[in-house]
Amino acid sequence: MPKLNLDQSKIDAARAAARAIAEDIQSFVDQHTTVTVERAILRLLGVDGVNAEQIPLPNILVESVARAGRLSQGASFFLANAMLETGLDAQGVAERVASGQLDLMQLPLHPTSAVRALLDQLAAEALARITAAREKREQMLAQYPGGPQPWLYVIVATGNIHEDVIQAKAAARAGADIIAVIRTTGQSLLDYVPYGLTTEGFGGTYATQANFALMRKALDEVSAELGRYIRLVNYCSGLCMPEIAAMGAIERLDMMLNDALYGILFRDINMQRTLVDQFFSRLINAYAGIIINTGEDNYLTTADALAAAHTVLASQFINEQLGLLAGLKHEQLGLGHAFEIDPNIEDSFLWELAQAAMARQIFPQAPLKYMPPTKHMTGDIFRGYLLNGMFNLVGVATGQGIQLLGMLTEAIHTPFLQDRFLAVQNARYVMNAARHLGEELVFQPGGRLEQRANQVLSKALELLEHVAKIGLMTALEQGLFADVKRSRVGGKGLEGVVRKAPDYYNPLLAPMLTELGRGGDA
Amino acid sequence: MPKLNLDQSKIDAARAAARAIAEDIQSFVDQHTTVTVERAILRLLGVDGVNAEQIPLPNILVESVARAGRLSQGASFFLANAMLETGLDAQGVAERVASGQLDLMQLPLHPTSAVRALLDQLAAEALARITAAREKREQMLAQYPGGPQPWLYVIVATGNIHEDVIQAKAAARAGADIIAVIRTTGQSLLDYVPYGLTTEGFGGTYATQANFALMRKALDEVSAELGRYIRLVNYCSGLCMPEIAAMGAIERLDMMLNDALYGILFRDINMQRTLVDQFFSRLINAYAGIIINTGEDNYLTTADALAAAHTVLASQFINEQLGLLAGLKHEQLGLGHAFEIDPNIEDSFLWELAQAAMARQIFPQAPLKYMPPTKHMTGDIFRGYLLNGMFNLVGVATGQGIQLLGMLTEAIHTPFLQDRFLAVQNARYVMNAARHLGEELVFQPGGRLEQRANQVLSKALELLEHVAKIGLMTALEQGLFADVKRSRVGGKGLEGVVRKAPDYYNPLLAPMLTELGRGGDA
Amino acid sequence: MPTDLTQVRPYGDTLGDGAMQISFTLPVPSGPQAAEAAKQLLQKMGLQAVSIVHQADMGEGFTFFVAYAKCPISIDYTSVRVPQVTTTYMDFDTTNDFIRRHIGRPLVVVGACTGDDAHTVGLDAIMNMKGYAGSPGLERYPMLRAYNLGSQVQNEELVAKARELKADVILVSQVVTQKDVHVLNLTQLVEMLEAEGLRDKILLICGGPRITHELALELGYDAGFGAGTLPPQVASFIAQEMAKRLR
Amino acid sequence: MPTDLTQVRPYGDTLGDGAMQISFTLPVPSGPQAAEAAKQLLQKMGLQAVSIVHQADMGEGFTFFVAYAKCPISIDYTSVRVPQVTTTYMDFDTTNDFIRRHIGRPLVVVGACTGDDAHTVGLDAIMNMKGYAGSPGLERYPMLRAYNLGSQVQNEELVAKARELKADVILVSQVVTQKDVHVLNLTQLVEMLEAEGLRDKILLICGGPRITHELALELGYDAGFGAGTLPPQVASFIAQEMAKRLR
Ligand code: B12
Ligand code: B12
Ligand SMILES: Cc1ncc(COP(=O)(O)O)c(C=O)c1O
Ligand SMILES: Cc1ncc(COP(=O)(O)O)c(C=O)c1O
Repeated sequence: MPKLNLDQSKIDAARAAARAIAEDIQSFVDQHTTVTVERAILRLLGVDGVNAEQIPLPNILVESVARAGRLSQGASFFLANAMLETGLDAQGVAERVASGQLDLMQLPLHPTSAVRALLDQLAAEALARITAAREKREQMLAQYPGGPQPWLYVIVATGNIHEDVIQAKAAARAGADIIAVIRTTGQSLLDYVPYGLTTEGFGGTYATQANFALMRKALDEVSAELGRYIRLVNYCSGLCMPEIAAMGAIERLDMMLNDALYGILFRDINMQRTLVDQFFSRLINAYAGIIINTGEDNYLTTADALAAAHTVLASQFINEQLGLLAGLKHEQLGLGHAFEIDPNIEDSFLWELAQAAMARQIFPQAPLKYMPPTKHMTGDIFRGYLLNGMFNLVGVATGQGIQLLGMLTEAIHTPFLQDRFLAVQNARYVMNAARHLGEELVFQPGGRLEQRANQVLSKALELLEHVAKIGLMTALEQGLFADVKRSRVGGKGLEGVVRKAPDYYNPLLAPMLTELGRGGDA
Repeated sequence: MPKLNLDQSKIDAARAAARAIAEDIQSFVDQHTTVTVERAILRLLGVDGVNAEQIPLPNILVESVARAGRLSQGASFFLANAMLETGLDAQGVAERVASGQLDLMQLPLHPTSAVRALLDQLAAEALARITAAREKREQMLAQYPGGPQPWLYVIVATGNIHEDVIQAKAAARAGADIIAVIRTTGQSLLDYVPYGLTTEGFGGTYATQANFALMRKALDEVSAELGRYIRLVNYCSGLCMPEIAAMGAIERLDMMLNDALYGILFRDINMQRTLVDQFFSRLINAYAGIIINTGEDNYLTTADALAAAHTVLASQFINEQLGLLAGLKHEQLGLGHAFEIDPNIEDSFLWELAQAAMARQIFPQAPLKYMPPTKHMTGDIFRGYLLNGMFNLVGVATGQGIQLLGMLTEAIHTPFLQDRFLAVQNARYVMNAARHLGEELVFQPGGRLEQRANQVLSKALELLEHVAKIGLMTALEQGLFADVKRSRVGGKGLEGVVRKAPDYYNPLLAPMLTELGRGGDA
Repeated sequence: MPTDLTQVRPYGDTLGDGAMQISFTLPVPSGPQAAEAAKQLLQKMGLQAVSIVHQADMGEGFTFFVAYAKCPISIDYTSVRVPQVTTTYMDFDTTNDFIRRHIGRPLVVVGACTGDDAHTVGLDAIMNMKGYAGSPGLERYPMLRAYNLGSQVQNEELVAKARELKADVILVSQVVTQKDVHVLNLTQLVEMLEAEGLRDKILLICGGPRITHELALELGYDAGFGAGTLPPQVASFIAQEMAKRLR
Repeated sequence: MPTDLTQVRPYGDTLGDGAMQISFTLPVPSGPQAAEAAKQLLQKMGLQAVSIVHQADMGEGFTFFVAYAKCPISIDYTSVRVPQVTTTYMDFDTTNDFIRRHIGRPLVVVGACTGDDAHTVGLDAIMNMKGYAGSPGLERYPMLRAYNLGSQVQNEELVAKARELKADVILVSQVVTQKDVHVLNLTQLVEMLEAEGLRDKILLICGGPRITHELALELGYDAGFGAGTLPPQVASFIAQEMAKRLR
C-alpha cells in the first residue's frame, strides 16, 4: 500500500487521548444498565415471542421488573427466580407473565446463590449457542473463502423481506460479498424489536429475528452454491442495540452497524442510554465474532467533508477505544469513513486518496468501512456511476476492508435490482483492473497528499485532547461533533437507564469479559 | 509527472533507428511526386471549384498534364505558362480548361525562368495566405487562451455539416476544446476532394473546403463568446492528403489526422503513394502551424493491445522522424496511442498507466494524442461511461496532450448530442478532481509498471532495428505492422505516383523547407 | 433547421429522429427470448426501431437491458404550462420590508420533517440562520418568527405545536418517498388540520427533492418546493401570499 | 411470488412495479417548461409516475433529461417467439464430416465487407484461420473453401467474384448502420443477385453487430448473425442448410 509519511507521535497521542475518553465513559457504563440491556439478557437466556398486542415478551418482563423499581438488580434475577419457583423454562415463565397468569414480582425469592447458579447455567447455554454460530461461520468461511478485500457490500431495502431475499441472492450471484438489509425508517426509535417475518417498511425492512433467520438461510444456500461465503449485515443501533446484537449473535449475522455516538448525534437518543447500550451490544458482537461498522460517514452528510475530515478521524479513535474496551479485536473494527468531498472541487480526488490512505495507515488491522458518495450524488445517473467508480478506485488502491457500493440512483430511490447489479459490475471492473495499484504507487514525499493527511491528523489530535479534558458527555453537550448539541438528560430513552444496585447481576458479563479480555492492546 | 526509470540508451537507439528508416524513405520521397501533390500545389496557387460533373478543377488540370505524360515536370508549370499566355489568373485558366476552351498542353511554352518567376510569385502569395491564417490563430489563442492539457477532443459525425455545426457549438459550450469533423466512410479512397457544403454522409461528413470554412466560422464565433479558442480538426489522410492539408491551411484548421502509414495499412493505399503524399501534406501542415495526429491507436483495434504495445511505440518513433523531416516541430507531433487493453484483465489499469506514462516520457514535447477505449466497449453504456472515466484519469495523471473523449455509446452508434455532452462532463469532472495527481504520484521503483514499460521499449527497439536493416517498404511487405502485408506495387493509387523529371518544379517546396528547416533536432 | 416547437420530439443527432435511451429489468431469464420480449415490450409502448444493445443476466431469473429506440410521439412545447409558484422573487430586505408594510407584524413559521423522516438537511437549508448557497435562512428574517422542530416529528405533534405557537405558516419537509410514504404523511397532515378547523387559517407549504408545486396543489397544499430551492423563494412566497390573505 | 409469465412488466424492486429508466434530449432550452414538456412526452407514451430526475443545459437550445417512470404495459413472455437460426450446433469435426457425408464436396464460401464498410474484424473473426474466441474460422475447415475478399468491396465486385468462384455461399458483413446504410447495401446485393439469376443458387448470409436473423430474413437473406457469433455456428448452418437444398 502507498505510504504517507505521517507524524507517528501525533497518532500515538491521539490514541492515548481517545483511550482516556473511553475509560472515562467506561466507568460510567459499568455503573449502569438499561431496559434494552436487560431485555437482551432475557433474550439470550431464552425469552422470545410477542403477546396478542405484538408486544415482545422481553419488554413485558422487563417492564414488570422496572415497574416494581427493581431493575437495578437486573431483570434476569427475577426470571430465574420464577423458573426455580415454577419449574418452567424461561419461555414458559415469559408466556405466563404475558398472559397474566404469573407475576414475577410477587413470587417468593429463592436464595441468591441458587438463582445465580441457574443464571450462570443459562448463560453458559446461551454462550454455547453463540459460540456454535460463530464456529459455524468459521467453518463456512474455511469451506467457502471469499475474495480479497475490499469486500463488496450492497444493501437491500425493499421493505419486504421476501423481496429482499430475491434481491440479496441476485446481488450475491453478481459478485457481492456482503448483504446489508437496511432497516425501515423509524425502527431505531422504537424501544422494542418487532417480531416475525415482515413485508411492510419504508426505505428499509424491519430488523426482526425471523427476518434475520430467513435471510441467513437464503445466503447460506447461495454461499454454498457460489462457493463464496456471503456475509449478512444489519443495524445494531437505535434504542435496542443490545437486543439486536443478541438476535444477530444467535442468527449468525456477520456484521453490525454499531456506533458509540451515532444514535446520540443523529437520532437524538439520550447519550447515557446509548453509551451504556453500545457497550453491552459490542460485548455481544465481540463474543459472536461479528465485525462492527461504525458511522463516521454520517458526519459528512451534514458537515463539509473537507472541513470536518478531522472529526471523522477523531471519532474513529474513540470508536476504536470504546470497542476495544468492549472486547472487540482490531479485526472486528470496521471503522467508518466516506468519499464525500464535493467532487467539483479541484483535486478532490487527491484529498479523498489522502484521507483513505491515512485511515488505512493509522488503523492497519481494522477492516475499514468505506462509504460511497451520497451527498453529492444527483439525478445524473451517469455522473453518479462514474463517481462510484472513482470511489472504488480509491478503495482498492488504499486497501480498504469493506467497500459499500454506491448506487447510481442514490439521489433518486432506494436501489432497484439493476442499480445494485450495475454497482457490483462497477466495483468488479475497477478493483480487478487496479488490483495491485496500491503496491505500485508511492506518494510524493512532502507533497499535497501528505500535507493534507498530516493536517487532518493534527486537527483530530487537537479535538481529542480537548474532549479528553472536558469529557465526552460535555463535548457532546457543547456540539463538538457533527455540529449537534445534545443535552446529557435530553433525547429519547433516558427513562430506560438505571443505576445498578450493589446486588445487580448480569450472568453474561463476567464469562464474556473473561473470555474476550478487555481493552485489547489499546 | 510520475517518472518511470526507463533505459535511456534504448530510447536513444530506437530514435536513431527510426531516423535511419525515415531518411531512407525521404530519399525515395524526394524523387517523386503524385497527382494529389500536384493538385495541392494548384489549389494553393489559386485553383478551386468543380465542373458540371462535380469534378474538381485541380483534377481536370492535373489529369490533362498527366495524360500528356508531363506530370514529371510538375503541373504548376503548365498552369503558370497558361497564365502568362492568356493573362488570366489561375482560376480563370482552370475554368477555361474545364470548359474545354483552353488546352494547357497545346500552348506555346514561355521561357522556364519567366514561368518559374510567376510561380514563385504565386507561391509567395499562397504562403502569405497560410501565414495570415496561422497568425490569426496565434492572435486568437493569445486573446482566448484555452485551459490546461489534456485538451478535450470530441467528434461530430452526423453526415450533415449544418447539423455538425450545431453539435460542435453545443460541445464547445459544454467544455470541449477541440472539435473533429469525422469524415464519411469511403472518402479516403476517393482520388479527389468533394466540393461545397454537404449534407449527406455515412458515419461522417465529407471533408470539403466549404465545410471547413463553415465550421471554422461557427467555432470562431463560439470561441469569442466563450473566451476560449476552439480547435478544429479534420482528416488529412487517404488518397488526397496534400490537398486536404492545403485546404486546411487556408481555412485555418488547427489539427489534422495525418499518419505516414495509416493509409497503407488500414486503407490498402499503395505505399509509394502514401509515403510521397504524407511528406508534402506534412510540410504544409508544418508551415500552417497545424498539429498532426498520428494513428497508432488503429493498431490496437485489430491486434491485442498488450501484445502489440511495442508496435505502437515503434510507429510513434517512425512518425516522429518522418514528421521532423517534413519540417514539423515536436510541438506539432500529436503522436497517437490508446487505452485499448481488455478491461477484464487483472491489473489492466496498471498496464494502461505504464504505457501512457512511458509515451509521455519518451516524447516529452509532443502533445500526445490519447485515444479512448473503443474495441472493448459494449452495449453496456454504464460500463462504457466508467471505462471512459478511467481513461480520462490516466490521461490527466500522465499529462497527455490531446484527449479524445470516449463515448458511452461507442459500440452502438455515432455519437448523439447527449453522448458527447456526457463525455465532456465525464472528462471535466475527472480531470478537475485529479488535476495535480500526476505531480503527486511516484511509481514503485522496479515495480510492475516500470518493468512493463521497459519491456515494451525493448521490443520496440528490436522491431525498429530490424526495420532499419530491411527498410520500411520491405517491412510493410513482410507484414511487420498491424499484421497486414502490403505489396510495394499493390493497393490503391500507385498510378498517381510519378518520378520527378530533372526539370520538375514545385514552387512551394524550397521556400517552405527554407523557412521550416528540415529534420528538426531529430 | 429551426425547430418546430409545436412538434418537439427527442433528438439524437438529427432533428426529429426521436432517439431515446432506455434501461430496465425484466423478471425473465437472460437469453434471446428475453431480448425479444424486451423489444416487443418497447414496441408495444409505441417505440420504433427498437434496438436491444445490451442484456445481462442478473441472476434469480432477472435480466437487465439497455435499449435505444425512436419515439414517434411529439409534444407541443408551446402549449406546455408548468404549475409554478407565481409570486415574484424578492430578496431578504425587500421581503422584510414587504411584510412590515403589508402585514405589519412578524409572521410565525413552524417547520418540521414529519413522520419518520429524519432528513433535516433540506429543511435546515431553508430555515437555519446560516442559510443555503449564500442566502440566509428564514430564522435570520426579522419579520419571520421561525421555529424548526427538526426531524421525525409526528403530524399530531406538529399540529399541536402550530396551534400553541399560533403559526401563520407550516413548512413540511418530506424526503423519503418509497412506497409513496410522503403522500401518506402529507395527506394525513391536511386531514388533521381540516379536522381541527385549522386548514384555512394556515399557509401550508411542503418541500423536498421529489416534491413539485403541482403535486403539492393536488395534495391540498398552498405550495410545493423542489430540489434546489433557495430560502428567499420561500420567504417571498410567504410574504406575498400572506399579504393577499390578510388583505 | 412466482412471476406470472403471461404478464411480464419491468421490475425495479417490486414485482410488477414497471420501473424504467429513460434518457433523452429535447431541442428546447433548459428550464421548468422543458422538464414539464419532457414529463408530458413520457406520459403521452403511456408511462406513469414520471419523474424527471435530472436535466442539463447542453447549449444551443438542447436539454438533456434523465427520467424514471412506471410502464403499465406488460408482455406475454410465453408467447414471444424469436426468429432464430434453427439448425443445430455442430463442432468443427462434426461439420466437416457432415459435409463429407451429405454433400460430398467442399463448399465454396465467399465473404466480404461490402459497400464502404471497412470493419473487417467481425468477418475475419468468422473466416480467418486463427478463428475467434477459441474456435477455428471457416478457412480452417477442410470441407469449406473460404475466400475472404476483405473490406470496402462493392456489391458488383462481390457478385462477379461469386460467379467466378462458383460460390455456394456468400457472407456479407455490415457494421456501419448510420442512416440505415447497411439496409441499403444489403438490399442492393439481393437485387443484383436476383437480376443476375443467381439468388436461388446461393446461400446468402449476412452478419454484424446490429444484424438480427429477423432483419436478415426481412431483407431476403437466408440467415443473419449478430454480435458474439462464433464461426462453428455459421459453419453448422451452412452445412445443414446446403445439405437440405442439395437433397
Ligand atoms: C444525507 C442523507 C441522509 C442522512 C440525513 C442526515 C440529515 N440530518 O438530514 C442520513 C445518513 C441520516 C440518512 C438516512 C437515511 N436515508 Co438518506 N439520504 C441522504 C442523502 C445522501 C442526501 C439528502 C440531502 O441532504 N440532500 C441535500 C438537501 C439540501 O437537499 P433536499 O433535501 O432536496 O432539500 C432541498 C429541496 O428539496 C428543498 N426542500 C427540502 N425540504 C423542504 C421543505 C420545505 C418546506 C421547502 C420549502 C423546501 C424544502 O429545499 C432544499 C434546499 O434546496 C440522500 C441522497 C441524495 N443524494 O439526495 C439520501 C436519501 C434521501 N436517503 C434515503 C433513505 C431511504 C434513507 C434511510 C431511510 C435509509 C435507511 N433505511 O436507513 C435513512 C433513514 C432516515 C430517516 N429516518 O428518514 C433515500 C430516500 C429514497 C426515497 N426516495 O424514498 C435517499 C434518496 C438515498 C437512496 N437513494 O436510498 N440519509
Ligand atoms: C475497430 C473499429 C474500427 C476500426 C476497424 C478496423 C478493422 N480492420 O475492422 C477502424 C479504426 C478502422 C474503424 C473505422 C471507422 N469506424 Co469503426 N469501429 C470499430 C469498433 C471500435 C470495433 C468493431 C469491432 O472490431 N468489433 C469486434 C468484432 C469481432 O465484432 P463484430 O464486428 O460485431 O463481429 C461479430 C458479429 O457481429 C458477427 N459478424 C460480423 N460480421 C459478420 C459477417 C457474417 C457473415 C457473420 C456470419 C457474422 C458476422 O460475428 C463477429 C464475431 O462474433 C466499433 C465500436 C465497437 N466497440 O463496436 C466502431 C464502429 C463500428 N465504427 C464506426 C464508424 C462510424 C467508423 C468510421 C466510419 C468512422 C469514420 N467516419 O472515420 C470509420 C470508417 C470505417 C469504414 N470505412 O467503415 C461506428 C459505426 C456506427 C454505426 N452503427 O453506424 C462504430 C459503432 C463506432 C461508433 N460508435 O461510432 N472502426
Ligand atoms: C452506525 C449507524 N447506525 C445506524 C444507521 C441507520 O440509522 P437508523 O436505523 O437509525 O435509521 C446508520 C446509518 O447509516 C449508521 O451509520
Ligand atoms: C491517422 C488516421 N487517418 C485517418 C483516419 C480515418 O480514416 P478514413 O478517413 O480513411 O476512414 C483515421 C481513423 O481513425 C486515422 O487514425
